[in-house]
Amino acid sequence: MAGPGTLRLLYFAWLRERLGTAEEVVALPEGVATVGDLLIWLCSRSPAHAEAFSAAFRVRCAVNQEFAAPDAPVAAGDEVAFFPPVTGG
Amino acid sequence: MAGPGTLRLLYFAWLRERLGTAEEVVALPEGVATVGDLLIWLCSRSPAHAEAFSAAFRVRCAVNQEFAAPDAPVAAGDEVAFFPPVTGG
Amino acid sequence: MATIRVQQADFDIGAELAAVSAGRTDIGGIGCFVGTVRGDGGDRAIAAMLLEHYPGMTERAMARIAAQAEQRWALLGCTLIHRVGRLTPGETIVCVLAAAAHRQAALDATAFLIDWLKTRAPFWKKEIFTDGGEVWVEAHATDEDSAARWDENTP
Amino acid sequence: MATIRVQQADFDIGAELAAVSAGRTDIGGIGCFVGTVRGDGGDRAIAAMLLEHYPGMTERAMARIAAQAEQRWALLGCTLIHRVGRLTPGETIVCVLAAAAHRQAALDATAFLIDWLKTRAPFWKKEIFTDGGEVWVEAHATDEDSAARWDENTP
Repeated sequence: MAGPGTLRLLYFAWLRERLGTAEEVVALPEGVATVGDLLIWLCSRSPAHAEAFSAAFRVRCAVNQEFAAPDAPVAAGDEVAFFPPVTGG
Repeated sequence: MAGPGTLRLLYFAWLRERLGTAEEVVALPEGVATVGDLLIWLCSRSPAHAEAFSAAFRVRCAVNQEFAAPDAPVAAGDEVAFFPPVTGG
Repeated sequence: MATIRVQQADFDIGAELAAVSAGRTDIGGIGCFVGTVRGDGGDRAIAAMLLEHYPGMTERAMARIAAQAEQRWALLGCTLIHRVGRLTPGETIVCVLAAAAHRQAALDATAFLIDWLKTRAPFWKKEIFTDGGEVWVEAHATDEDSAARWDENTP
Repeated sequence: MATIRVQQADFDIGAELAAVSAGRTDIGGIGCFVGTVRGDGGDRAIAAMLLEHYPGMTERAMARIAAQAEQRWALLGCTLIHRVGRLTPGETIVCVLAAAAHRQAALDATAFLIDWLKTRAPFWKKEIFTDGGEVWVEAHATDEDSAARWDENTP
């Protein structure tokens, strides 16, 4: 979990490689209440972000280590992870 | 395989126990050309045979170590095995 | 190509798995099923299970079952081991392994191998109870149903 | 109750099978699936597979998958082991075990465990080729289909 008023964002696999970072802590952006809101905000940060998050395969998300749909709520203190569809096994 | 003019008969599991024998060599009975013919002949040998071969579960048969239906041919020299439905594994 | 064994002795499943995949890099998945002796036969405690078989025909039937699986699923490895004689609760009775390039083939072939081994190979089980009684295990219609599904559906 | 492990090191499947059944006489069958690294990625030879995961969430997801299988099939034992890091062709990646009183439950639970592990636990694979190139493995729609069948059909 992140500190007060912030979100901990994690990126995995090719999403991590494209963004050039595995983890960052950001202040909870104004107006962001769901995963979908957060995705829109992330895409607005830079053309590289927009391209990474709209890549051929839909990006998946987990909030506090549970899979989350775009309408899942996010709040300050959450750990939010983005990653490609999983390919283990 | 049995010798000339004879059949080698094998019995397994409870069929072996009921008949009191695991194996015998018999002269090919006259008129016996199929597994079904052989079963009828076997049942005629004694009340114990008749009871064993008509037991609750249908007796299965193999001719020369291949599963065989009642209409499968038997001939002198064959090895014919009778047994209950299999229960391995 | 398949490994077929009928034996009284126990076996080492880890070693069998290693043998199937040794030196190969084309296998993506290995399915495995291990059957063991349970200690309860309804309401009577089981002291031992006696496994009888038909020497000669048994190996022939097992080889045929393995050959069919190898052909249907293009298996890269296949092992069938069945124990015979007196086995006690907790001991292994049977082991089947199927190796393939992809997981679904390995899993389907594993189910096929044990389904057919239970219904198309000449083995018979007798339960020996702790009270001294003994009963031949009866064949289950459900086993025959499980086996028959592989007749109709070719993968 | 289930054994859940995420590790770089290899594992001994025989020992895992023995651990599941140790001291028990209520198990009738154990199903097992072992996934291994293949050496061919289409037309390019694979030098290694790199397995990435999400520490914390991975164990949580695996525990949930195991708990669902234990409940659906009344399992008597369940083991999920997934390796991470750099693995070379022929090495094991993953192993699932499911022990039950009867064979069909063990086999069905085994298929369920690997289907869900492949689609509902946060692991990602990257293929590293002998020519120096590397490619993230893409998710297969067929894997999602295999996993989804367990949503609809309760055993």
